[in-house]
Order: sequence, then structure tokens, then C-alpha cells
Amino acid sequence: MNALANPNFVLMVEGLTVSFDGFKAVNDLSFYVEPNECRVIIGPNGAGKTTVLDLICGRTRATSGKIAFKGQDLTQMREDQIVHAGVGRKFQNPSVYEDLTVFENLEISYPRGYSVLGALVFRRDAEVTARIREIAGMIFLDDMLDERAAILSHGQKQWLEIGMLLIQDPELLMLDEPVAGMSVAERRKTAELLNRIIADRSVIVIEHDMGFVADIATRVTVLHQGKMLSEGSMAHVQADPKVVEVYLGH
Amino acid sequence: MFSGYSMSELGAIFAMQGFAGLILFSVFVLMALGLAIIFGQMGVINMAHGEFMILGAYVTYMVSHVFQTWLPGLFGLYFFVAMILAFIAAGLLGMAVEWAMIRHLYKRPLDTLLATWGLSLILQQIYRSVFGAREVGVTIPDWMMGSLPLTDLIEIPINGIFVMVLTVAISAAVYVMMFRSRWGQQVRAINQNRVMAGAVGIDTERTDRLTFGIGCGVAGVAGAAFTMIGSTGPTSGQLYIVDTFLVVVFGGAASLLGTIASAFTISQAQSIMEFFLSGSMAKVLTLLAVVGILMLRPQGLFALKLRK
Amino acid sequence: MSDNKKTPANPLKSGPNRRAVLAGGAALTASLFTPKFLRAQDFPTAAVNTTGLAVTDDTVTIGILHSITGTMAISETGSVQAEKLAIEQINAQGGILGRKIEFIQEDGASDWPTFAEKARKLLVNDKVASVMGCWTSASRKAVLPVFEQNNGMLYYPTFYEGLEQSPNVIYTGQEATQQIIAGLDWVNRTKGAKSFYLLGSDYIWPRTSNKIARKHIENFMEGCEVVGEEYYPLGHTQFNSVINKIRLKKPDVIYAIVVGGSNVAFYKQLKAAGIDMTKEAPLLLTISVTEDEIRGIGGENIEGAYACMKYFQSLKNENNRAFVAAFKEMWGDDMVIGDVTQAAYLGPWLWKAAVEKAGSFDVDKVREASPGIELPTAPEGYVKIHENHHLWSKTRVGRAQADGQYEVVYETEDLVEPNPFPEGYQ
Amino acid sequence: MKKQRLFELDEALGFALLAAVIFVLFPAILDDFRLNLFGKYLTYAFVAVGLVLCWGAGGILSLGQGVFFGLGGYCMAMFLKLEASTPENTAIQSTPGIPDFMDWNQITALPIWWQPFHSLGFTILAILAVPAIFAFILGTAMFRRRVGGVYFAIITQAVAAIMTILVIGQQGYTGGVNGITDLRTLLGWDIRPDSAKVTLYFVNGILLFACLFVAQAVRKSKAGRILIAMRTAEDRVRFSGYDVASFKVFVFCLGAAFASIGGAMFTLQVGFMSPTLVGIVPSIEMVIFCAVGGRMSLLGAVYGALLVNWAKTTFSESFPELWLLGLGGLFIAVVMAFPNGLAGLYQDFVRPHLGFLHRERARAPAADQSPAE
Repeated sequence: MNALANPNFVLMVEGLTVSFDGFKAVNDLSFYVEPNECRVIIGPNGAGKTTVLDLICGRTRATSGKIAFKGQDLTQMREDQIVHAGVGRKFQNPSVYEDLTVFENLEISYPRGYSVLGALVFRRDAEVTARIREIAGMIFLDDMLDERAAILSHGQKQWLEIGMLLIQDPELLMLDEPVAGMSVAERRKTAELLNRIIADRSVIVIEHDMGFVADIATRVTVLHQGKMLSEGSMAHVQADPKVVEVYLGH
Repeated sequence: MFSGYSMSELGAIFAMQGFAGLILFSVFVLMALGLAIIFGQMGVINMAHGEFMILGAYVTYMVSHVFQTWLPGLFGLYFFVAMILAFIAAGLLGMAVEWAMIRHLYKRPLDTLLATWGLSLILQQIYRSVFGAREVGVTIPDWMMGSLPLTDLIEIPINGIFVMVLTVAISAAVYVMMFRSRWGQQVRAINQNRVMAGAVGIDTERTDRLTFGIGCGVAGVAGAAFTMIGSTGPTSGQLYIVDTFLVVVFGGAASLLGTIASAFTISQAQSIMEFFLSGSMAKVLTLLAVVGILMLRPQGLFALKLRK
Repeated sequence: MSDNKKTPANPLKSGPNRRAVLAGGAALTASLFTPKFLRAQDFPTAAVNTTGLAVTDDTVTIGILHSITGTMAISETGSVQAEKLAIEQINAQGGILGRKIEFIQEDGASDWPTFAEKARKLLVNDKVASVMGCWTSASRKAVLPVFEQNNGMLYYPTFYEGLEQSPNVIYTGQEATQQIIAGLDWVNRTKGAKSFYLLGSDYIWPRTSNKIARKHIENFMEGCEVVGEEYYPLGHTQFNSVINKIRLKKPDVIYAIVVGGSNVAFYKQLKAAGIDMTKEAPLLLTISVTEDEIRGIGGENIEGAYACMKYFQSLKNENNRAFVAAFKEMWGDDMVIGDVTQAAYLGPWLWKAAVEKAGSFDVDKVREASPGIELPTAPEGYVKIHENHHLWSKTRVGRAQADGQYEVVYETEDLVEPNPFPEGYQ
Repeated sequence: MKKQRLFELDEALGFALLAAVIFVLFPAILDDFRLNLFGKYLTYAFVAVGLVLCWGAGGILSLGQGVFFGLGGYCMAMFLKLEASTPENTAIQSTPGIPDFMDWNQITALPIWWQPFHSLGFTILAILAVPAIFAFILGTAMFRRRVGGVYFAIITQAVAAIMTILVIGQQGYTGGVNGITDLRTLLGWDIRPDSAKVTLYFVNGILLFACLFVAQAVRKSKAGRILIAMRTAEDRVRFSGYDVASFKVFVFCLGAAFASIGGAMFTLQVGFMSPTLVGIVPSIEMVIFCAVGGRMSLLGAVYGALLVNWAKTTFSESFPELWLLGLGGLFIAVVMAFPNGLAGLYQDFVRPHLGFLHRERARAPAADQSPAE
């Protein structure tokens, strides 16, 4: 079977390996993500979770292995091309443009005018404004559009970054610890937001908060030292003795 | 171009050309070590590096006068005193500069570049006001200016040997300090994670100041040594700055070993090309090659591939 | 170490030892020159200055335009000092047409556009009657259009490559053929030198000079040949490779036109490589190292090399003795005087003679009067301005001593005619 | 959410004020000599404006802008030199009709790559295209490989050094250290008299404003905001679907073209071009013009170039030996105390008193934050 061409999966990762000076941060990893699935990757610190996301979105180049998104080989594509293919990625630390307003932050992510020329002639028309307002509403920032992003709270920045992904409407959304560092109230609102946005797309989430994971996960992948330790439903994973050992031994 | 020469002549020439390359290599290492410490370990661009070197040269000049006047009997040895004083003078100035200027700019590396360029202009003018606009002649002890005839054809310049020995000694000292001393451990710790290093009790301010001082001090020693082969004037320092930076960047900024390797590569390339081409073209081609390779491999020759 | 302290920060204030300088000037005057005390009232300003120059009833203003900052300050400092000395001495004699010379000094800052800018300022804003200035060819080329357009008069002191003859410039240094040919002939005649290795810094003067040298060696010197020709970037400091090439080629003469900081590196490395110039095998002949440069190189590092130029500080004649004494009185005992410094000293005197001959400060009249002007008081001996605005002068060969002075070993019998566009050397 | 405008009210007033200063004030109060000097300063302002885009907006510090300034200057100088080297003017040479320095270097025929510079049209095209293409190659090679910050600065500096050595070394083709001198006419129009210099001053000012408008348009476009975004979170821009390198290459090329126009105007105003404008020192000085004016502010860059050069001329006339101390101190002061330069001082001290100009703006714009690194 040519796994790369299998239309049943949105994302296929096969035999993925990356090494830094001999240290294999990800080692022969394979997993498959189906349409509308919410895959949560968990694992102790240093398990290689973030590196996996880096590999998928092109930030780090694989030493060997395959990554296919809807039949396209991502390992040969530039970051921006991967985005255009429909993969969105949120970083662990909120990454927004602090010198720009919330509105401008969202506007930059609006999927039009990606080339230099396109960006030069880009016009802020009614359609753009309407869409930005819509997204701003979803991420609880509709009354802060003219504020500079620098003054937002940590949680608001996380939302803003999620909003910047949403406006692109990606088919595969990758979120790296979306609720880390949030207050309880923010965390609740974020869970609500995530539940809404994962409905009609595939999502990969890295998260430590098990309650949160149980809440959203379709399937869970457990990584340990760059390798797949266990995979399956939340209940399956929690019952797996290897997982228990890693977490207790940790 | 080799027709009409005997094998022994050719052999002698190649031996001497190889030696010339080694001298150039030593000169590059001496120039670059101080900068490699400062740039590699602290991320600071010190455009006044050449002026710190010239400070060492002027110290040598003054010490030579003191010895000539008061200790003519020991004149043959003044050079060693001069190098120690050059290290101290350049090091102290470096620490003062770190305290007054650099420590405020650690988060803005490009701004250190501009500020230290300003510093270099100021130092040049100070040298000019104190020592005059003309070059000063530093008298080198006779024993250092001769040469050792190995065979009829091969002569080895003693100052070349001196520079090489000095280079080995300083490189070894820097190596020991960086990798065997507590200070070196602290420097490397700060380089990797400034906040964490501070949290575990390393006095980052003191270590920074010391590091900058040592880097400048090494530049001062290099300047003292270069009075043997180059000129000492207010603007002489600028002659070295581009070569020096290229050596450090080409080697991979964070790696002392890389600096040495890149000095070796560049010096050999330049020395060989100088022999076959005209001097100007050799220089241009060397620089072009270095820039070209840097474009292909911006992290330099010896940078580690790090997990971001 | 102290020469700069003696450089007056404000040019309009006089330097130290004014009285001594005046005495020196007076001595020079008394012994060499029959002073014609010209009174200003005999030359009404309206008559001697019809073009609006900065001339009043008792002063005339000239410009001094050299680099006192930047890389060229090393070389140009001596010229400034010599020009100021000449001005002091002229003023002590009563000035020009009864008018004291005042001067405005501008800094070219080793930057050619700055030279052009300052030249314009001196001519257009300050209306100076003449300018003593420039050192490098590049700075002269930069100011040349300014002088021609605004009809100024420049006295240019440096030995240079020739190929130029401007109505607005008096070239008080030698052009290339004057400096080069006599030296090559001498080294061939007295030392039997047959093979030459040409070496230079990479810019127009060394390249043109070496071109003339090569043409002369190949076309006019029987059985002689050039075995190598090589250029290094300005400021280059590593010469071991070329030294090895020289060993390989074994020339009789290394013909070196290295300048600036490279000079120091070149001679130190030459000595360290075991090429002892006192043994004259190979012999080193240079046209770029004056006593000024030796200060930086160190006499012990260049001892035995020969230099070919028109003036050495050690020249034994009355003019020169008085000049050297006055110069040291004004600027300090540790001063040395090189060829260019002396040529710069000639500038104000040549201008004075031309003004007095013309009876006017007008540039056109000064220019007309200039050819044929003689200066028997020149430290180098008698000089005379040629129709082509260069000087007739003798060429001399000196042998470098450990004390940093040259011992004159040869001088041409007659004045050498300046020939800025030499036939057969193009 | 505001409507996008090319100018806010205060920006429009700033442009108008600068126009008044350049086109009315200076010609009114300066004599021809000083006006010509200010014309020369304005040619540096082109470089500074380009640097505001590259460095202030894009975070790319190039220490090789002198190369582009020089390329433009040399293109123009080649055209003017060919026009000045008529067979009649050069009859004294062994090969009449070629530039004098070629004749001195025993070159007997005009090199082929000089030939097209007989045409003014080609020359103008070359002034814009040659530096842009060079910047494109350099920028593509470096930005594609994510060379940035300090490394980019040092490599561009090395390029400036190489360029200088090359120009000096190939003196048969470039005029060497002397540069290309003795330029006389532009299509028969004598550029040397004062009247011509005054005309050139105004041409220069108009071109500078054209560049300022282009720069303003870029800054106000989404591309301008992307540049600002890149400075703080380059990866975020990349993972929002933009090819970051191409944006950097774009501003770098634009800055190069501006510098080149400045260089061409320099040649016209000063009457020659030489390698001293190409090397490391002038390149760094051009950065300081920009830093003094405020690296974020287009108009600040123009004022910075004028102010530093005016100070240089004035100080070096009165206190030549203190000038370097002053310039060095200026570098340090701007970096340590006034990182946003003149524009920063304006923002902090003047603007608060001009509230009526920007009432409609809710908050201060981006320019008042600390420099990006």
C-alpha cells in the first residue's frame, strides 16, 4: 500500500527520525491522523513532542522518514508552502506581533496577498474587515481590535494566536500547549473555544493537562524518548502499563 | 613559472612559503582569539577590537622607551614586560568599556556594533592627540629581528617563530581558562543561559566584565606582538578589523576551535594564492571565497547543529 | 610622541617658540636673501587685487588644505608644518607686497569628497589668494576641477605620477620621470644592476611609476630586465609571500613603491626574513620612503636601502642647514624632514616670488608670472618653475642609515627637466 | 479598523514641513556654496531612507550600503566620463576618445561593458537595476539560508571591503583610488557652474521625495506591516504562510536602489565618484545618519543625514581635531541614550504638545517602542 496516497488519512507520518548530533530527538515514529480527528500527543518533558510539530510544519528538517498531508510530501516543502497546503501551527509560547494592533495581527493572517506584490497591493476591503470581526468575536477580543498586541494578557495572546490560525481556516491545526499559563477562567473559555474550532477539522494538540486532554481527545499518542510508547483512546492509553511506568517512574 | 629552478630551490621555496602561511595563520589566530572570546561567548560585536590591539602596540612603544632610557642593559627582554603590560592595559580599558557601555546593550547586538564603532573613533583621536598623527617606530630587540638560516636557501625569521610560539601559548592559555577553570565554566554557562546562570548563583555581571576584559587583553597582547611585523599609528587598528571578523565568523562564532581552523584555512588559501597571483587579486579572491562559503554555510565551519 | 602637542590647535594662534622661529627666519633671510622691504602703500589693494580675493591693505589670506585626521594625517602633518613655517618666515620678512599672510586651515580628513568640499569653501567662501595643499593624487584629482572652475591656485607638494598639467596647479614635488630615471641609471651604472623586481601598493602612483620604470629598464637600459611586478592593497600587512617570490627570482634590485602602513610591515618583514639590505644583495631602491616614513619603520629596519628623490634632510648646504634649524626650532628637536615636507615649504615662497614678479595677487597674473620663477633659497638648492608648472630640480640618491637619516651618495649634475607627459613611456 | 490612508494628518504635515525646509527654507537662507553642500548631504539621505526600511522596519542591518551608493555613483560617473572624453578633449592621449585613466593604464580600447554607458537611458536603467540585481543575489543567498542580524551585517561589511579592493585594484577600468574625476556635462549641459548645482539641488530634492513617497507607501501597505511583524515574531509570519526571505530581499533591493539613486545624484553634484564612498567607513557612517534621525522614521532619516553632515562640516571647520571625538560620542549617545534618534525625541517631547494633530488616533503608533533586536 502506498501510504502517501491513502485518502483516508489527512496526515501520515511514517518512520520519522531526526537526530541532532547523534541524539535522536524523534526516532522511527509513525502515526496517522484521520479527518476531523483530534489527536493529542502527550509525554514527559523531552519526549520530542514539540519536535514532531516542528517536523510537520517544516521548521525542522527530518533526517529520514515521510510526512504526507493529503498526499503531498511535506518534507520537501517550505514552511509557507506547507501553510498554503492547509496546515496551521500555534507555538508553545504565544507568538504574536507585539508592535501591531490586534486587528493588524489578524489581518496579516488573512489568506490573501501572500507574495510581496500581493502584500503591496493588498486592500483592506469590507470582506476582510467582516471576517476579522467575526474571528475576533470567536476569540473574545472583539473590543480590543485597536489595541497593540503588546498590552494583551498572556491568555489573550494565546487566543489571538489561535485566532490568527482560524482566519486561515486550515485543514490541519496543530496546537502546542494551548492552555499553558492560563488562569482557571481563561482555561475554561479556551476549552470552550477549542471544542468549537476542532469540530470541522483535524487537530493535533500537545497538552499536559490530563483533564483537558480527556475532554477533547479523539485519540492519544504517548511519546517517550522520541518513540511511540502507546496509542489509542484516552482510556486505552491510561490503562497501558508502559505509560503508567513512564509517568510514575518520572 | 617554475622552469629554470633546481629541485632543491623549489623545495626550499615551498618550505618557506609553507612557513609564511604558518606565520600568517598565527597572526590571524592572534588577531581573532580576543574577538572570538568576546563575540563567540558574549555575542558582542566589538568594532573597536583593532583599537585595543593598537593600545597594546602603544604600550609596547612606551615600555621600549622606558627600557631604553633607564634599563638599557635589559632592553633585550623588554618585550615580555611590554606584553604583560599590554594585556593589563587593554584588559582594564576593556573592563571599563564593558561597565560603561556594553553591559547596557547585551540584548541589542547590532547596537553594540554601532557603539563600539563610535568608541573606535574616539580611541583613534585620543591616540592621535597623545602620540601624534604619525606612526611611531617601535624598536624591537635585535635578537628578535634576525633569522635562522636552516640551509643555504631556507631562512626562518625569528619573529615569525616568536609569533607562532606566542600564538600557541595564548591559545593554550585561553583553552585552559575556557575549559578547565571555574571562570570558563561560568562563561560558558552564561553563554548558554544567562538567566539560569544567574539563578544558580553565578555573578553574571562580574563574569561578563572579566570576559570582555580578557578578550580585550588578548587583543592588546596581539597588538604588542604585531609591532614586530606591522605599523603602529592611530589608524593602524582598522587594517585588521575586517580580516578579524571574517576569521571569527567563518570559524563559527561559538567555537574557539572553529576560529583556529578558519584562521588556518584562510591563511593557507591566501598564502598559496599570493604566490601564484598578484597580491591584490589574492586578497579579493580569498575574501570572495570566504563570503561565498559563508553564504552557503552561514553558521560557519564549526558550528554545532543545535536543537532550537 | 610630542609633535602633536606642538601643533597649535587653532591655526590662527601662532605656534610655540615664535621668537625663535622669527630669529631662525631672520637668520635665513640675512644669510641667503636680500630682503626687498616692500611697503603696502606702494601697492594699493585695488590695483593688486582686481578679482575680489581676500586681500586687505595689510593682510592676504591663503588656504592650507591637508588631512589632519584619518589615515593620511600620518603623511600630511609634515607638509602642514612646513607651510606654516614658510608663512611665519615670510611674514617676519614683511610679508608679500607689504601684506602679512594669514591662513585658513581646512581638514581634508583623508577623504576625497571632503577635499573637494573644503577646496570649494576656501575658494568660494573665503576667497583665498592661493592654496597650499593636498598630498595624495586622489585628493588632487578631486580638487582639480574645483580649482579650474573657480580659478584658484594650488601648490601641490608631493612627488607624483605625472600625466597632468593644470594651469591652476604648481607642482612643487617631482613628477615620476624626474624621480625615477636618474635613480635607475645610477643603480645600473654604479652597482651593475641588471634585473629588477617591481613592487608597489595598488594605486595609480606606484603603478604609473613602475610602468615608467619598466619602460626605461626594457627600452633604455641595455641588457636589463624586469623579473617581477607585484601590487598589494593599500594597508596590506603581510609580505612574506612576496619576499619568497623575490628570493626565487633573485633580482639585483627590489624596486619598492610601498606606501603608508604597509611600508612598516614590508621593511620589518624583509629584515626579519634575513634579507640584509646593507649587503645589497639584492639592493633595495625605493621612491616612497622619506625620513618621515623611516620614523615609523625604524632606521635599524631599513638601513642600507637606497631612496631616490630630490631632497634629503642631510643635504649639506647653507639653505638646508638654516631650514632644518628653523623647522626644529618651530616644531621640536625630534622632528624629521622628508622630501614632501621640503617641497611643501617651497609652496609659499614660490607663490611669494610669483606675486612679487607680477605685482599682483590676481591668479591670472600670478600664473603668467610663474614660469621662470627661480628660488635660489630652496633647501634642496636652486629650483625653477618650468613652463609646464613643474619644477626643475636635481635628483639624488640617499642610503638609509640606522639613525633614520639618508646619506646622499649621488646627485644629478644638472637640474632634471620635468616631463609630465613623457614620450616613449606611455 | 481605521481606513487605510497613505498619510495620517501629522505625517502629511511632517512631509509638508520637510518639503518646505528643502525647497523653500534652504534655498532662501543658504548661499550657493552651502546649498550645494546641503545637496550633497541630501544624497546621503537616500541611503538613510533605504536603511529605515531595511533596518528600522525590516530589522536587516546592512553595513554595505556604500556598495550600492557606489554602484549608482559609478554608473552615472561612467556616463558622464564618456561624455567628457570626446576625442577633442582627449587629443593629448595616446588613444584619444577613451577616459584619461584608461589611457594612463595602457588600455587602448573602451572595454565592452563600458560601451552601453554612452546612452543615458541605459545608464538610468543601470542605476536602478544593477544595485537591485546585486542586492537580489546577495539577499537571496543570505536570507534563504536565514542569515540575519549580526552575520548579515558582517558579511555585507566584507562585501564593502571586497568592492573597495576590487575598484582600487582594477584601476584601468574604474579609475582606481582616484575614482572617476573631471566630469563636465550631462547631455551637453554643464554641471559645474553654481547655477547647475542649484538646479541639481532641486532635482535631488524631488527625487528624494519620490523615494520618500515610495517608502511611505511600502510602510503603509500590508508588506510594511509584515516587515514589522517579522521583526518581533519571524516564525509566526513564516507559519502564517509568508515566504519571509522574499520580503527581506524586497526591502533590501529597494534600499539598494534608493542608495544607488543617491549615489548617482552625488556624482552629479560633486562632479566625481571615488572608492572612498564605497568602503566600510562610509557605509557605517550612513547607518549613523539613519540612527541619529531615528531608525523607524523616514523623515527622521533625512533630518539625521542633514544634521550629522552639517555638524561634520561645521565642526571640522572650527575644531578639526575634536571632530572624531564628537562623531564617536554621537554614535555612543545615539545608541545608549536616544535609540530612536531625533524621531524619538520628537515623539517624547514635541508630539505630546501637538495633541490636536492626532486626536483621532486612539493610541501612539508603533514607532515609540524600543529598537528591535
